[in-house]
Amino acid sequence: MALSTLILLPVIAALILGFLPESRKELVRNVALVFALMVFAYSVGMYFQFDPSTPRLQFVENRSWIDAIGARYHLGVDGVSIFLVLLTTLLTPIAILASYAAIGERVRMFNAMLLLLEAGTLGVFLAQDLVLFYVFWEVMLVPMYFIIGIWGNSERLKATFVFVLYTMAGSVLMLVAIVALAIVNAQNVAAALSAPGAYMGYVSFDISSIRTELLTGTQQIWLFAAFFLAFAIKVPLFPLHTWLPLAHTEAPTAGSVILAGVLLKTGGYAIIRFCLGLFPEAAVVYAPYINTLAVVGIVYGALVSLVQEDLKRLVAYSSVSHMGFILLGVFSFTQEGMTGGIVQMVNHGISTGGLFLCVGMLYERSHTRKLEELGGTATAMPLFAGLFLVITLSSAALPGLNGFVGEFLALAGAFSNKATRWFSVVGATGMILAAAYLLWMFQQAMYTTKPGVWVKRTWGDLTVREVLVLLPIVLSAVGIGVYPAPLLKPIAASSQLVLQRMNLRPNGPIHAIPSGVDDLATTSPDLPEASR
Amino acid sequence: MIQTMHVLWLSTILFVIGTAGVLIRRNAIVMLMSVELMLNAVNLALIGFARQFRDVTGQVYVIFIMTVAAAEVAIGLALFVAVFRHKRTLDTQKIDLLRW
Amino acid sequence: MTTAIALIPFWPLLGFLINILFGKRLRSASAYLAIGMLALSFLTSVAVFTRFVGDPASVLVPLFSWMSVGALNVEVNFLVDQLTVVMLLVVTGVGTLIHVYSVGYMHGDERYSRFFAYMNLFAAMMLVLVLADNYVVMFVGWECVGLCSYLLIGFWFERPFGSGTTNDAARKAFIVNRVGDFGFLLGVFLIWTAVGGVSFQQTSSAVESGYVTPGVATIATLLLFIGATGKSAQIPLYVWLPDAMAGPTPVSALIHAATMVTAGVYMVARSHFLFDIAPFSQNVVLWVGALTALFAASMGVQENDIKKILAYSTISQLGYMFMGVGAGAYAAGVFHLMTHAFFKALLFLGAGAVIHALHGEQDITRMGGLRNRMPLVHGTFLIGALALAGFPLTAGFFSKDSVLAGVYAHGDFAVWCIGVLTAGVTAFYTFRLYFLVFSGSSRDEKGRDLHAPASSMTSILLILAILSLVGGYVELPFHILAAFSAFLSPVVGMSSHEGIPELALMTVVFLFVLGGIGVSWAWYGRREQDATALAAEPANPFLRTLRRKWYVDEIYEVLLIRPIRWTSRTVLWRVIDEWIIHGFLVQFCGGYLWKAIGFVVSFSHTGRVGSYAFGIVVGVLVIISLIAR
Amino acid sequence: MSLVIFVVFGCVAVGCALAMVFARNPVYGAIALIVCLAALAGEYLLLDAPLLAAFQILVYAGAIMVLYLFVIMLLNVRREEGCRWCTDWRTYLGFVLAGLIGLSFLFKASNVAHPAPPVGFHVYDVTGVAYTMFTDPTLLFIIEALGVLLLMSVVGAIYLGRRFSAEEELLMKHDRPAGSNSTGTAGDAPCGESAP
Repeated sequence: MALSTLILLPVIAALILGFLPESRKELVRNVALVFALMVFAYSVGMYFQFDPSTPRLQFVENRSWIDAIGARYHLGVDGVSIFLVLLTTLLTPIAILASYAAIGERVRMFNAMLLLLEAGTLGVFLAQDLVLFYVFWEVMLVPMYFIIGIWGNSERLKATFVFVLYTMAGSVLMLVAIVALAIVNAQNVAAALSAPGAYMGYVSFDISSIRTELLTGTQQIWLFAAFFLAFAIKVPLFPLHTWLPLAHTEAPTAGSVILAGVLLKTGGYAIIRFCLGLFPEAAVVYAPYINTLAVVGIVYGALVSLVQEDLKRLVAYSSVSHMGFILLGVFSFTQEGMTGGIVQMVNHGISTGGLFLCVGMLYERSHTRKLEELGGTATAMPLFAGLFLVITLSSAALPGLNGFVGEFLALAGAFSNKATRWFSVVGATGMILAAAYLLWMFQQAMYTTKPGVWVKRTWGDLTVREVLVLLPIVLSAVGIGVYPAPLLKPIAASSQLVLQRMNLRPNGPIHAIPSGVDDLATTSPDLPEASR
Repeated sequence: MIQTMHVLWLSTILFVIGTAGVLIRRNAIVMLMSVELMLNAVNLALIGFARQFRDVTGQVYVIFIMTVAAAEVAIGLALFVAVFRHKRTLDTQKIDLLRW
Repeated sequence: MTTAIALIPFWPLLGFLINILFGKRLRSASAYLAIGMLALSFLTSVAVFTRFVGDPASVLVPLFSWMSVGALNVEVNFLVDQLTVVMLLVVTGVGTLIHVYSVGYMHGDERYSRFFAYMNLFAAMMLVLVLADNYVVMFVGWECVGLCSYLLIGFWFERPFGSGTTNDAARKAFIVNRVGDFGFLLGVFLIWTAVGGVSFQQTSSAVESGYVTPGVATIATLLLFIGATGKSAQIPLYVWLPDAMAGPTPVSALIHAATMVTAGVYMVARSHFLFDIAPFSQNVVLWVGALTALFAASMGVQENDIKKILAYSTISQLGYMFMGVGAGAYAAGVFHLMTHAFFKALLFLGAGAVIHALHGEQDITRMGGLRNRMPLVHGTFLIGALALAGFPLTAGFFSKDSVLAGVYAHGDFAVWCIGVLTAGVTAFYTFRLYFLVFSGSSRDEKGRDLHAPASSMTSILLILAILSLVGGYVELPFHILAAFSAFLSPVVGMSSHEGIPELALMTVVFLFVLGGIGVSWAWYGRREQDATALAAEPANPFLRTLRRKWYVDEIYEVLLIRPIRWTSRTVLWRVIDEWIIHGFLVQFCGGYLWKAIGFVVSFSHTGRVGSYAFGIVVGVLVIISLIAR
Repeated sequence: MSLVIFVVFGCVAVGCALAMVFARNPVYGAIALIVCLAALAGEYLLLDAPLLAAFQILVYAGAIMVLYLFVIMLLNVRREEGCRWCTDWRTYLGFVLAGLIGLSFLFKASNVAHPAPPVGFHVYDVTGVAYTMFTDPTLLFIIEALGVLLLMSVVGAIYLGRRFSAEEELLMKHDRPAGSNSTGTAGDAPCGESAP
């Protein structure tokens, strides 16, 4: 029940917000914040119950849901997802707190949307059933659509249009693939049980009931492609990224924070969970191409960031660059690389979320995001400058801050695999460019506008609320950077399991043949040695 | 002795005439009447099969079809009246309110 | 002992935290806090040193496991051996002195406590760098000192510098360093994949057991050396160091002369086991060091900014150090590192006193005649200049001689010749600087009203002057004394100088140094100079090229920066991103094309019942034809 | 004997159907359809469905066709297209398509062997039909659904037939394409295009 509670709590909070009077904005904000903090506290409590030594799913809830099509209500959390869950629950109260001043209209709906978004994202990270996953995947889209579409900037309609179009294009393909996978799997299982005709009884969407080893190479290739496209759009991988700058520039601060911090991670997470977990052979086939695109994305995103004039757009393109490290690490198929990729997901959420928060705070004072119009802020806002610098450096992967841990592990993993060594070399140039564009951004935003001309601003430094917004980000950046062991241990264990399963390809017939769908579903994939 | 095939021949001829009426006539009311003719052709076939199989269900379905036809006529004619009221025509080539 | 070692970098880190959080309230106490913290580290280092006098065994201080994933296990451990101790003493000792000097120099600055916080952070990170027992933790210090360098170069971020602000210089420093770090990082990866670990001990034992092939070692060392060229300002990545002079002078003295820039030399000496089996890399180090030494010295000849001259001399002297370590004379390289820390810190701080006295004037064409008006600064600066020029019996003489002897013993006569030539050029430009600043009479109004240096500043100059004089007497030629190399021998081994004509070599070097000083005196010291003539662009094309620093910055700008920016902006962003991907693929193919298709197809949607009826009938026919087989 | 009657009634039905399709005046068309439906009622009698024959006369020929005539006269629709035999391509295409449909039906029907119907009349009276209708649960459900359908059609017809408010009229005028406005203003316009 723990995971259901985690997902339901924000939904209940959103419902409660609906009953509050719209006129009492402070009350609405506070209630939303309190609930978001409750969710965070709950997830932290869950983390302390979490056993980091086992790579298996924990807090599993597995009950029947739509029996007619074999979809189950199956939730669970493991090392891959636990920190993404924590990241989500951490960033949501921060986003709510950050929009206290920025959002003045339809406060109730805005906060409700953020909470629903949290619920959807948590569902994506926890779902262990394809249909359930798809439902949450789409649920996630709707609040984001409204957040950009209602509270966004001037070109918000175009941004929402492009955002929804991109995402839907991928997810529709994924839906087809989900159905195809379930049926193909059922046919395979039925054939393995020498009952090829009556396969409909074996249709199941539960991930654990997908017999990966029975899928043929061609099936894997096609299904992988369909799944991967949906996730690559979300990540976003290089040629599919153009929705991101648009959505980020138009979204309100809180929207950008959640979008960059959490929503992009769903793509990376799903690639690990589904593309690698279900289609390992296809993943190996596709890996060179994906790595190429990832590396191109790293360099390309960095180079394009280098010349951006819009602060938010710059950070958005930097996301393209940073997310490339994730895919590079994951598709290096080494434990270090995959762990690095997952850690990088968490780190990117923290650092880029923090960058967007800083940009938002700057925007609230300056009402511009143009770098050439900014500057001269550091003397007026020394505290802000300091925190902003830490977050910037964390994004630039300075050792001792969180960004380094992820990028180092991802690159090291990619380097240690001979097949991806050169990708790692090229990808490492992204770290040079990251320093270039991030420091340029920081200088333009915080120091001086034009060479030799010193503009003194009179903006007030951070308020207590804003400090409270940034402090968790900065503290976690330093904390993860200095002592990442608590993260690394469960993540490393789970990524090892992912890789083990990828290599585990028995060629013989299925041994303990289950007698039906339910038996298949309860055959835990967490016990590959026992069940296969 | 009337064979089922005879009934089907007649039914088909009537159906063809009805279809042709729907396709070639431009007057909406005549088109609707052609549809009635097609329905009747189907009714005829149903009755023929009911007779062949000694199953009264076919006849029951004919009653249903008649009911549907009555409802269809009521709505269809009301629509024509409404359309005529502000288009002053029932020429289907002239009425393109459905376009875009 | 282990706790004390673990606390060495902790004290300045604590000082940083207190100063950055509560600096505004501490006011002037922040400086004393910072000094106290670093002094504590210095005293600890001295204690560690005394332990090593008797017991040569190295000490490993395990702290905690940092990153442990699969085959990669990065422990944060501190390794203290003789090499570390030397670096510890240099960093904390010179660092403390410069901290004390800064009290007077930075007095009254708007961000006084911030300065000391950054300085302390730098010291902490430099200590992490030298204490690290593996390449990854070393990389942490390596990058973080770069960060501190960035922060301190751009400390007066509102001040203009060159064609931009100090912040441009700071950014340049960080990015150029990052280019080097790129190589360092890849080198670490390669070592990890080859060795299976990243610690120095694992690597050296892997090398000893023949587990690392020379080919891998060559590539790894070359990659590491790319990092060293960035951090230690060697060709081709030296360009940031002259610009780094935008920072406050104590920063230049501490970071850009005495400690941080020598990290590359330290790293090469630390990785000597890898370089030893990669002769090609050693030659690369040797030649890059030699060429950098000469090249940078040549640029110092026509420079007019007092700090930039010293910056070029730093690059040049770093080149000497790399010559030493490249020739396998690690002890000589580190020896030069140490003496250089003394005399270059002295020169920078002396220059700082001059700049301070002249209200921020840095152009030597507008100085002059300070000999009598600032006698103490003049005296100490002269000692520093002599040491830099390698005048006999100063610290610089012994160490430079030791390096050149090592190079000669290694058999690289050409490199030795470059080194000797560079010694002459060094003597020339050092004394050009000296004569223009101190001899003659003042060439500018500002010189009339001097701002006397605080006694804290002058006392530091005195201490450093003494160190520059006596610091070299730990290692004397002709096998008289080899205390320094003997001390380091457990780490880097001994290099023998047997069978080389030491006296003859020394004499040649001395003649070149004397020649350099003499030419300098003939051109600049003998008679009164004209400020405008000095500042004017030289007519001689060679000298003009030197004045323009061989146009290297311009070449980098044209060949690298502009193409990258142009490609990024025009090709990648505008064309590929906005036109091709977003414009063509998304908006055209995804949007307009489908809209157009929809528009065309919508004409079948006539809105007339008749055409729909046709459609229905055709559809029925199709269905029937499918069913009715 | 019954076959002869069947053919006679069939000829009447087909003839009237053709007359309905080709009549220029919708009133004549409607009357032809009434006769056609009545002939079909006769066929139903021959095919053991007297109840349906009665319904055919009562509901179709009686109620529905009266409704048609009523509307035709209400709208004063007299004639439509200018040509009797339009040499329009869509006319020919309509015939071709309709013929194809018929052919495909016959093709399908003749492919199946139809067993001979049982000899002699087996008249299903009201009881027989009603028994089946009200005992089979599926059919019962359909009856319920049809009840709702009829109700909805009544509501719809009333709604469509009511007098529009001024605002709605304005709205409709606004929506109306400019072209049809000029041609459709004549008070006593015939249905369809006026004769050339």
